[in-house]
Amino acid sequence: MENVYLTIVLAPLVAAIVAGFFGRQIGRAGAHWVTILGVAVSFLLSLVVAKDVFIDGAEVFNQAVYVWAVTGNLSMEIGFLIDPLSAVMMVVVTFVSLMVHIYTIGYMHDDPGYQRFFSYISLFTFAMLMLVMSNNFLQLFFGWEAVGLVSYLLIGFWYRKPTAIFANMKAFIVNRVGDFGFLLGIGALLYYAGSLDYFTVFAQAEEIQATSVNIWGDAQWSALTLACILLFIGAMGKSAQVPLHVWLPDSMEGPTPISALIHAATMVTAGIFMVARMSPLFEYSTAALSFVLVIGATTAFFMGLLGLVQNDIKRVVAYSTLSQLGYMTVALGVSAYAAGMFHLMTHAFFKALLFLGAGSVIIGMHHVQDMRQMGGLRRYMPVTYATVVIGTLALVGFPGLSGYFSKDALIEAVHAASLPGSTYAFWCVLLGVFVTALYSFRLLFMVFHGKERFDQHTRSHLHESPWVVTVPLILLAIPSVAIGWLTIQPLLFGGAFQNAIFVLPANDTLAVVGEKFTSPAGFVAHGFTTPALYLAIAGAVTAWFLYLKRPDIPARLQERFHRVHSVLDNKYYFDAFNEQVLARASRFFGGALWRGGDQGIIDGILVNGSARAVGWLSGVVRRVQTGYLYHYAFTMVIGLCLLLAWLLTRG
Amino acid sequence: MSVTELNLGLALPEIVLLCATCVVLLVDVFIKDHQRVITYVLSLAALLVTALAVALQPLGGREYAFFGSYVMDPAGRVLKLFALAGMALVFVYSRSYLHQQRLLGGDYYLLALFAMLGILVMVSASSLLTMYLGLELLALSSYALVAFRRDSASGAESAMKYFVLGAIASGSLLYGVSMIYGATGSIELAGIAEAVLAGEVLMLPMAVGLSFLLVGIAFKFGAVPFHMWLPDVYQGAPTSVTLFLGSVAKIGSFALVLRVLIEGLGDLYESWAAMVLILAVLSMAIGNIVAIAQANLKRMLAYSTISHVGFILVGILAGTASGVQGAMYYALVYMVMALGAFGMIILLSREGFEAENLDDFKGLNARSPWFAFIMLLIMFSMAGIPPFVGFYAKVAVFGAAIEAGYTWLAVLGVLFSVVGAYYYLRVVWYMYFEAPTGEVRPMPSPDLRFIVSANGLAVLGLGILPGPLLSLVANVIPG
Amino acid sequence: MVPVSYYLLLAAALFALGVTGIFLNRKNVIILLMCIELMLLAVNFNFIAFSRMLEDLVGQVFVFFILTVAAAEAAIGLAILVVLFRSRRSINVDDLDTLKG
Amino acid sequence: MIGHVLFFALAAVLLSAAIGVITSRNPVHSAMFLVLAFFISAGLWLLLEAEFLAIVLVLVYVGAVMVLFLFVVMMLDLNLTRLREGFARYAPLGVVLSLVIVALLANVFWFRAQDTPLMVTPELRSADVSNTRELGSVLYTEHVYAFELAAVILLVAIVAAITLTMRRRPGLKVQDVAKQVAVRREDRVRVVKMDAEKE
Repeated sequence: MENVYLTIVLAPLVAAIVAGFFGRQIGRAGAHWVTILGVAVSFLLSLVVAKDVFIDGAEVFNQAVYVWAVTGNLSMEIGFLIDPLSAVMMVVVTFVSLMVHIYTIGYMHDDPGYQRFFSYISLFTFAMLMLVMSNNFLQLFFGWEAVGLVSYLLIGFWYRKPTAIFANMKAFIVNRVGDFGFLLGIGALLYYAGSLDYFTVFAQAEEIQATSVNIWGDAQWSALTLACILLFIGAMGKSAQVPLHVWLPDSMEGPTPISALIHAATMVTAGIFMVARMSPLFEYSTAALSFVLVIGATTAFFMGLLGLVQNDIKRVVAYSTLSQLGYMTVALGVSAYAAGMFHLMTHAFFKALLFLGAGSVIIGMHHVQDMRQMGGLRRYMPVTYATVVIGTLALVGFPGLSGYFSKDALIEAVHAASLPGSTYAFWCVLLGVFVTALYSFRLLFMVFHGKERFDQHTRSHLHESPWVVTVPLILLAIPSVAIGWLTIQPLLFGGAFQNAIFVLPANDTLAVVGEKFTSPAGFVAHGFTTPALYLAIAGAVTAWFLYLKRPDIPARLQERFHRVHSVLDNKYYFDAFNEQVLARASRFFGGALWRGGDQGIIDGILVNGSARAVGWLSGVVRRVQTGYLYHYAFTMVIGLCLLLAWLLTRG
Repeated sequence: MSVTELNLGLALPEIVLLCATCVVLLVDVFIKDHQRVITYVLSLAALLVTALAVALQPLGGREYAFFGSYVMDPAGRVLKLFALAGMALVFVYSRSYLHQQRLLGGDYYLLALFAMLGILVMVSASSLLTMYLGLELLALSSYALVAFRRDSASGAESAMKYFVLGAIASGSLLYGVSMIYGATGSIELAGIAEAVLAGEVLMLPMAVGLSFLLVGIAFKFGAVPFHMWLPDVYQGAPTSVTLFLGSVAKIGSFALVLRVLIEGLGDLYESWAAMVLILAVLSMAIGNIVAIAQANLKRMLAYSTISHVGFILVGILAGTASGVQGAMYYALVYMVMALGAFGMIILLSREGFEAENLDDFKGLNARSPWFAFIMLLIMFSMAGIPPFVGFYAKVAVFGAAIEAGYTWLAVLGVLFSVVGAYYYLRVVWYMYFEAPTGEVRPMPSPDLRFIVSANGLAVLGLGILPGPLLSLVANVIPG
Repeated sequence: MVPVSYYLLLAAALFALGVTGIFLNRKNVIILLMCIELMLLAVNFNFIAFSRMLEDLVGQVFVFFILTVAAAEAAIGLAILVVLFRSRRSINVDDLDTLKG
Repeated sequence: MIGHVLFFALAAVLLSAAIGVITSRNPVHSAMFLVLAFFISAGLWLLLEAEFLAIVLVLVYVGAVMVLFLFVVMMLDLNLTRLREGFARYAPLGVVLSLVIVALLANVFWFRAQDTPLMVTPELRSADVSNTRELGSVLYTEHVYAFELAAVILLVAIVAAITLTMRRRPGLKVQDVAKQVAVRREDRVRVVKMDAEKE
């Protein structure tokens, strides 16, 4: 099997290299054929692997395929760990990636950077596969950074568009903050466990738990808690959890296929995957789990609220993604890792579907993204409409569709949990259901129903998107409908993940849920007795009332509750805080102390507040370098004096 | 005493290089400006022959020559080979630049060969006297090289600064050496180490000596607060000279630290570690922070050098074998990266125009995607992003620091490398996301094109396969 | 005869005077070079005194080489000074500030 | 006793000369003070029985290096008034730093050195020991490597000095001795035949 695994990883890489370096020679068609072929090969082989793992019950494969470097007793290697967890991720990643590849043919049809784009997304697929198939922290970090890099390149794909540049800089900087934590977490584990290999580290989890570290003052922390929280900070960056979420909505400046592939289905779930993978560590740290839970719950509810006031179609879906990522994180927090992964999988399908559907609308509307200029599109784009309806129903948890199973199981699990913060989390996810339904149907109604709010010129060009766009939509709609019904039993209650995910018996919330579980149909029936379903219906009805029946009400509400609205419209002032407080404070000092320096360059480049502070510092410190020889000499002499005095007075 | 006692064969590389340099000197006197290519070829040949002399020496442990003032060991051999190869690259990079800038004399090659000899001497020095002489040979040649463009006011200015500060540093270094001599009774590194081990040392004069010595070492290395000369000199010197100072010359500085601090005074670790710590932290901080505000690429790279010096010092500071290995690995890797970075400036320079400002890199991707890509590789590597070789260098030194109990220092180092990533990525940004200022496509000569590409790919290749170089370094620095 | 430390103190004073000179003469590069010569002279005193103390000739040999190198250094320094003067018509340190920041 | 007197006398002159070097506003005066300092140092080195170095100091330093300094000072057309400005601005800082250095070193060499070999007064050596012979016997044997390196450094100094200062200005009038020697009468003298003028 080793060769199969290698092929899965390398096929997209080869395709990316061919399309990237020889794009001019092979032409546009050549570029999409070679990359689609590469990803298709990966997808088919991933299916083979999944069959092997789930149906034939193959042993867990955990082996280094290449030893990179050995320093001391630390070995750095490339290795694969193939177990149910990675098998699920491989199928999801390659499938969504394949769909996005096909879709891109239509979406990027007129773009001059066609080959480059295909090269990037194939490269991304490669990096993501490296990440999920890794059996050690080094390779994990590698994949982590590589997907970040490609994401950064792709957000700024239209590099002549200033907003895109701003967005990719923001994504880059915010992710650096997360990566810093992640790297420190890996460093801490390396320090305490002395190895980069997953299983070597996992085996020492309890020992590390017993070690305590002095952070500051007399506060004693468990080393494991510290490491887990640091790792999770990395996940917060990648998976866009509050407060490191600010980059994800802005990343919608990138082309839509990217939003579907990277910023909804795959890369942003890397954090979720990573925590699930690290379950043997997180399990031993209640504090870390609580931290995860609270962050996730906050993201799930409050980011959903933001989706209500957005008018850009992609941003609504983006905030929905944030909220759903919050749900997954909540599942991790209550030790229902399997539920988190399950939701990750279903979400990947229906959210990719929604994004690509939004993209299809954008193609039809000639790159207008404002929902206030849409309406009644269902007549013009029937296929898109039908598939988006499926996606929406799946998202809000319509009984029997994929999202229903994953979300309901998740909410039940939270209900069963007794961790500090779990009550808060339960209310967040429950109310979140209402919010989800509200913004989802708001989108559906504003775009596809009601009055047509676009002009005559647009109407004349409006038609259904080409088959390369609609076929992926249809192909994604199928799992959105069916995957939940088919897989809930084995994945959540059948123990398919038992080799990969470790849960302490005391924490096993899913087992509580599982006691009542009989069959998928029974689960659906049970759903009618829980509040979640009625909240979703209430949300849908509210949306219908507000946006179809009485479209004048939202505006009046907005006027009436303008404070609330402006809080939401400004995204809780996160961006404003970053820009106004951090940036302005340093700008104030900078203006006073360092006028006429390299402001042009610094302003143009360093957009983030903390960066501005560093920039300001830089400008001040460079002043020390006056250019006068004697000042240089003075510095040396003073340095000499200090060294001498210090060394002699020390004894 | 007979000639055989000198063990002359051991010093063959230095002897060969000196003879070859004299040949170049004599030939250069008799040729016309348009025949300077002869000097160039002869200089390359001199390096090649010297490298052969190094490579062909019998592999052995530590061997001494000239009554203990010259040492040859595996680490020295690796350093010499790298320095010679780096110098050859410097010559290839410089040829077209010198031609473009109408610097036609052969003096560049001559002085650089003398500097090279200084580096070899430093690498093989086993007494403070030979170390000092090698150092001065390198320094004096460097002063002259910085000033050698006679019509350039900034060149003369930077040479003057370099000279005056360098002379002060030499004075300080010598003061330290004199104290160490007085405290231990020996100027041979082995003798000093022996005296320290036996405890037959006057401790106070030794402390004074260490302070003064460290000032000198820190200056040559360019560590804060003895770094002030570095940005001015890098900016003011002709780019081909900056190329040399920024890359190959650092091997000499590293040899100075290795021989004096580690081999000679290793047992006084307790005394110098704290001072090196301060230098390391300050260098990482000042280097990375001030680099952000620079608009001139040479100057930015100068500050970047300072920060890399800080990282190298972190390895030295660890005091362990793996720390020294990490530092040496870093120094070698840094040389390769710096060659590439300054080489790109040379590559973009045209007749009467130095591409030394960041603005000159704007939109390079549109003008020349391949070279933009090479520059991207180098910048990513300098920023320490995996899988480039710079990443492993940082891992090596920080790993050693953590092992030695300096976890907070490693964290600080990572923090500063994050700060540093800004300005490296800014270059990438300029190349890929800014509109080009001019439509001029760089048209380098084929040899330059080849060398730049090879250099950039080496940064990637050494990163993808870091094993061989890491194990080479681990083998030559005994644990 | 006097103890060795007298010479060391004398040398320390000379070295300090050289340093002071750098602070005093911020303008004239030539005097700066002379201050450096003073510092080297102090070093030579140290070596010779220690050589005497240790009854060891190596210190004197070192001085011999310092004298040689210092002569070479002075030659190159003055050559750079001449180049500087030719391009700037000045050796005022205050004029050397085009490179900074 | 006589050693003490000589030492203190010479040291006092040496320090005064050094102060003269750094406080003179005319570079020529500074150079002359430096020459004095070197002479005095040579005397002190004689006290330390380093006769050879004392001679070399005078020959090399005073004879060559200082002459070079004076040569350059006088060759360059310096504007002395400007060079004297701002003399005292950093003087306090410099004095304080120097005092700190001296204090620290005095602490080491004096107050905390009382029982160390630093306070030992070296014995006078017998008159038939030749310092020059001793030095000569190690310089070309034990230290031959350093000696050769020093030679290379001098070579570099020559090359560098020539590189930096020699320039061929266009239109510069130069002598070519070979051409001057090889000149023929016909090149310089033209015999013109003309008729005698008549009045």
